[in-house]
Amino acid sequence: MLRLFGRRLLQGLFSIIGASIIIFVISRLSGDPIVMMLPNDAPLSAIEEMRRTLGLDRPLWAQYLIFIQHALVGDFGNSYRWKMPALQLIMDRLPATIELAVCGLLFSVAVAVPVGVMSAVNRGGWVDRVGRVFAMLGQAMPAFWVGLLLILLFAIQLNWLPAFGYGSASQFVLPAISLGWYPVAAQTRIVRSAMLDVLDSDHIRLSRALGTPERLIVWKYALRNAAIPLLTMLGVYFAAMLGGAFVVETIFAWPGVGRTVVEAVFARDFPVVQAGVMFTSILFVASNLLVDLSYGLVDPRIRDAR
Amino acid sequence: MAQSLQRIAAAAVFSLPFLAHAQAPKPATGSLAVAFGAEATVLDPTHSSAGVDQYFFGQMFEQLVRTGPDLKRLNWLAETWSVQDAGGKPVIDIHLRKGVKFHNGDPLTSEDFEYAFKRQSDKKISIWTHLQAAVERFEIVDPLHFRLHFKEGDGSYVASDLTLWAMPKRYMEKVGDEAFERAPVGTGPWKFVSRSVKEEIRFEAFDDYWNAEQRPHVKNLTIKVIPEDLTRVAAFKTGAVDWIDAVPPAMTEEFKKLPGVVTASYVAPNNMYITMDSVTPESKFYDVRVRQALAHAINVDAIIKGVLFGQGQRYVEVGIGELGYDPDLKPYPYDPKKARELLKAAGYPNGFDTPCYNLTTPREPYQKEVGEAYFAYASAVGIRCKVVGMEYGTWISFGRRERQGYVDGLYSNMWGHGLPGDPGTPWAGHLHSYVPGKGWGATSTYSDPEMDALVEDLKREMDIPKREALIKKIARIKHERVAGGLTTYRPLVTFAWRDKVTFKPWPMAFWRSMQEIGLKQ
Amino acid sequence: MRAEMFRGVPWLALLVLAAVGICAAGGEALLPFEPGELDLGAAFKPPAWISGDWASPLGADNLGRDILSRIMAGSRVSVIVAFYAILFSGGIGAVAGMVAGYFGGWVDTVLMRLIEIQQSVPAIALALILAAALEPGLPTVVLVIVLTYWAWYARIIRGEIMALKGRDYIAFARVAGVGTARIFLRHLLPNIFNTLVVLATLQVGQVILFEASLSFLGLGIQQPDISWGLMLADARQYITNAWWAITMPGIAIMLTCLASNIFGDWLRDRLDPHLRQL
Amino acid sequence: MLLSVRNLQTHLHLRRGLLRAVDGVSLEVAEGETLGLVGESGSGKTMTGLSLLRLLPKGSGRIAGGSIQLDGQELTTLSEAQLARDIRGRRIAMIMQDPMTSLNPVFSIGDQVGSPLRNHDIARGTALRGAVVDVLRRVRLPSPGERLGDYPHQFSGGQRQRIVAAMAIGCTPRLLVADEPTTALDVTIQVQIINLLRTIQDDTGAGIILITHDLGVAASLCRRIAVMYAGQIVETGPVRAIYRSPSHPYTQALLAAIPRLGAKRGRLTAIAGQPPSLIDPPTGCRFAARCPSRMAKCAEAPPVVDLGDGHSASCWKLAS
Repeated sequence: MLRLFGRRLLQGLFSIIGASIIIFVISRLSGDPIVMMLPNDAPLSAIEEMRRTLGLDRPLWAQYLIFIQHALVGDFGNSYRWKMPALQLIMDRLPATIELAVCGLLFSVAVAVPVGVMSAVNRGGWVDRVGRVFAMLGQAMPAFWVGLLLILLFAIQLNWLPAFGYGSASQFVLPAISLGWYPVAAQTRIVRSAMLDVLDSDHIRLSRALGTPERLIVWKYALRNAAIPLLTMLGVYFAAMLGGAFVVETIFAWPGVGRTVVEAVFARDFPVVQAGVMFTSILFVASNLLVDLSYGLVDPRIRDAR
Repeated sequence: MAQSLQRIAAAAVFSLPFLAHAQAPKPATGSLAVAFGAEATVLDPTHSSAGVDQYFFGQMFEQLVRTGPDLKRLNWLAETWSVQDAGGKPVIDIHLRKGVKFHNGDPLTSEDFEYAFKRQSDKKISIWTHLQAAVERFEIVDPLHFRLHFKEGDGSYVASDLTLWAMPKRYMEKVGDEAFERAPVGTGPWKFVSRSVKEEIRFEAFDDYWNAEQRPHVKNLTIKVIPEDLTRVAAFKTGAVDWIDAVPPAMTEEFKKLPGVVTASYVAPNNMYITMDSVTPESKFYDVRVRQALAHAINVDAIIKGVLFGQGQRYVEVGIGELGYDPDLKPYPYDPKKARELLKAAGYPNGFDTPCYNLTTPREPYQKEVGEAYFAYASAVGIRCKVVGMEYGTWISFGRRERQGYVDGLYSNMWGHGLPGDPGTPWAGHLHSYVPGKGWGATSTYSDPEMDALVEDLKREMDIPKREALIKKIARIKHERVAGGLTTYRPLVTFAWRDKVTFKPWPMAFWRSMQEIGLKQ
Repeated sequence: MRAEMFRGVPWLALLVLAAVGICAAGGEALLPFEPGELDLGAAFKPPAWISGDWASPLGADNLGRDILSRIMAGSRVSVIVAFYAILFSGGIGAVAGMVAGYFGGWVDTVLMRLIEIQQSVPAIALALILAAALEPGLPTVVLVIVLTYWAWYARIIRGEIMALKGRDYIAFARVAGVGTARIFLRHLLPNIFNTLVVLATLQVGQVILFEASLSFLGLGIQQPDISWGLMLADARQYITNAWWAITMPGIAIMLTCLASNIFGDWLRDRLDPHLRQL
Repeated sequence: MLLSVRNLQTHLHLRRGLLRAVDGVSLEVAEGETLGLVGESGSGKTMTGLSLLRLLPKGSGRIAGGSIQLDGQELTTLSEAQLARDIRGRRIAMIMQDPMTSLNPVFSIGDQVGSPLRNHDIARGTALRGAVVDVLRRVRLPSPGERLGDYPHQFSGGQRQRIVAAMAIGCTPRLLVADEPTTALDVTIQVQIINLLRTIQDDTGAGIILITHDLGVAASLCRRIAVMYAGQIVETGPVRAIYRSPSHPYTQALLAAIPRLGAKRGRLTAIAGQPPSLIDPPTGCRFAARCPSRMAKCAEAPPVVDLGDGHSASCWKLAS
């Protein structure tokens, strides 16, 4: 387990370094990075200073080393617009984004697991049918559109739920649905097919033969097995949630990284864009690592592997 | 509405000097939440890089003079001020108001303004140092009296409310710039409490505020930041906030009908115009007749009504209320026939194709759609537009001469300013010829020595009535030659609040100043 | 046999996809109105069944432009984006996956690392940074999707190839001295073709949604190009005035995505059942 | 009689048609007795075992006729809930073929062995642990107390089959249905498991139905054997009788296929031909197509011929 963890950690580090190269290369794509990194009305002094700190007179690999050297100590430069370190700006906003992504993921899992299980147990039943339509719709609608329609219905028309804000539980509802609806279909499919496999397995047949109540068979003995394939994909879905958060945050006035970075793109506030993208990548890698580790919780075979 | 505002403002002008300590104001109570569609980035006015920054710092910081709700200039932190002549060079002589305190209790003195002046002249701190370039020397006469010595005349200094912000020197030197950004201290009616970027800023009414008459009547104010229109509207309708800015134009009619809701619309000081290259001889728009044809081709009134839901105000060169506004200057009438004739006279009987660049990032409501409408009208008379969309980042480079040469075709543009406004500075940027490195014509598409001379005169002129006359003169010539672009409209911004709220819009922060807001008793 | 092959074909889904295809291919000729044509007098004309007329069955937007015409014109952008994005991401992914799976060793290691790196940069973040570096627009949208999805293809194709490689006839072909190129073209490609078709079909919906998201953020398709995502993004300003302006393109997106997903699911069950976890 | 099955009919409703998996099976098991149910795969022996507990494929499987009586109680008319509560795991328990897949990989063996005890209210709460340890001790699992928290993958194949056995005997069932309990195991382990089943029977006095394709295994454990072919029992009788004088041609063929000591193990498919489809079975003797001593009469259903001493077979050859 420890060795596995070590290997994964190393792989993760490797990925992050790779990501930093991608980010760096793209940021140099358009020729003079100064044009891109500073707003048009930037004072001359700022341009000169940036030229110096970026080492633009040196070869590309040396520039990358400078970039990574700064990045390692958390120095992505100061946000031109916000007059504060880009890193701080991003870190302050990271928790809100993570919370939103987690809530979105929770919503999707909370829908996908029961629907997947029920549709595997009673194929063609009403839960199966309604659940599948619900899941397919989520996969066919842009998250921001869903968000707007939800606000129109639940905030403006019915006044049941708040349309914006960050803090109380009710404020999470609409953003979490907008964000978490999309992966429901895929997750349902995973749970459903895993459940079908498991329900057809010898140990479930044995459980049944020994008189275990159906309720326990489905929701305890089968589900824990069927959860493993879903769990292995959660890292990917969490990443998708982070991506989706960039869009949903704008709609719901969510104080997260996504909105900050999107606005920074338009304002050509490149330190913020770099730091934001870098941290999303790190978060992504970290979440995958966490998921890898969590298999062990559900699957004892992994716990003892190697 | 306008009448009542005027009356109140007039009263304020006369009564202010006596009111400062006349009576102890009742401490405000209660809480109020409002929502803005856009967010300021920095809280220190010296760091400001965009007008939107005023939304927050404009509630906490104050200037020497200020524009009142009726768009008349009021002496604010300056009890009196005057432009004097000292051996051929102008001097602005300022007496500070007595008894003004910063939020931390420090009294306001001349040193604070000297400190502000130094920071506003420091290239490392401010991007607006050119505004101080004409000031030669800051002279402190006594703690409440100082003088600004100018190298040469600088009309924009006067036009932009004497530019200086009252900054607490002692406090700032103690805590440093970074800490100040996180806990700013000014003289304004609102005291900073806390801020969460992309979420909200919290203020508390400043009990020791010097102006007992015009001040908030609620203790706590929270400004939420909700950029998405529908979400902001939902926040208001669900009662999460009691005041919102920028009601979407498409919803203003609906809002006016809502029971228990008050709305008010004001001109946003952003002047929309269409630019075209009139410098390069090869440009189709080098010929004044083609520019006039364009002016006749576009039905701005129909666009305001149809696209903007009436939430726009047509203007010709100088907007209503702005210095030098000339009611006699009329826009080119919508006349497609005349437009075609002018094109024919210019040698384009069959019209011509041209690229037309449209800003797709909505800096103002429905700007993209307005652009599409402009270009559709132009195409109809023969100025056949091949529309190219541009997001903000591309667009802003587009207008900068030092980054990009003259661009063929049409593109939509705008200039913003404080209220009531003075066209001197914008004209120096887009009407005067481009002079590399001198600051003239940074976004210019026009070149004319006669116009250059007039704009330079205006730049130096500090006497208000003389400025006004000069502006009117330039505006007429500019209009006739369709020089420096075709002016079209200024957007209206609509505010809505529940009738339990009392709110009088002050033009600071583009009418979002919370100078006089409160809850009905 | 024929009947067996077509059993359970989701005809409705195919019909929707065909309609989208025809709108995209038919171009200007099919459009009732010129999609950019302004008619301020007809602004917010409601759909025919409410109080509009059958000239503009789905109503008009804020500038009086016919929504049906714009949806039809927008289908072209959706199809073009989907076509190029799928062509390149599928092509690159398939080649990379085949090469890695077939040769194994360091080639495979390098590719797997590349895939991991690729997948550690979320698509939207990549889009943001590319939009900051390049100009947003159709080519950038395609580029972002290709950069994001090639790894998806590569990973799956690689697995398929590794399984295939163990089969006798491939091993035999190698021993018999059949050239590598020939093995790729004659033996490997036909075997992964089904998988490629399934992946490509399932990608259509994702591409359309991604384009919509980018356009919403202002980083996607730029005016005067018309895309469904852009229509949604624009129409949200009038959501309370003219619900149809935002609903109609949304429904177009929804139907197309549903159709391609349903069709993709069907294809998968038919052609490549072991891909069901996708 | 502990178990008495009369004319059992089990049908599977498949898309291709109605499959008569068990077609008129009758058998009896006495207390403490072991019955071997022998046949090749597809003969319906496993389906017979599953029919006893009505564990038929959901939706398609159905008991269409006959009766199953346990201690005189009719099982075919019981509700699903009654079956689960009183019969499955309580009075009839099952041991499945593959110990590697019969245990749930993600639950500890303590949980799994305890599950039938909990569900049938044999032991709960704090007593449960003691009961589980006790059962595991009875199946001779080494140091059971320390291994309750371990997971199936931490045990060897033989140990897992012991654990499966422990799950089955926890509630001291009256009847054990052991479906190929040794097939997946090594020879030495097979012997251990066979010995274990014997011990269990001695301890509890339970009846056992041993389902196997391996006549050798059946011979070593059973007193009586029933041979199944194509959904029907073709011959039944005491082990000795069947081995000494197999009467049905199919049984004879089976015995001929048993490998001699030292020879390579062969499967029962050594008999030429395929068993008939059970969707549309032949009307007469079902073995006829493959039978070396086929005659014209075989086109009609053969009679059950009593050969004395509880030995009987269905074959026209014997009737004449």
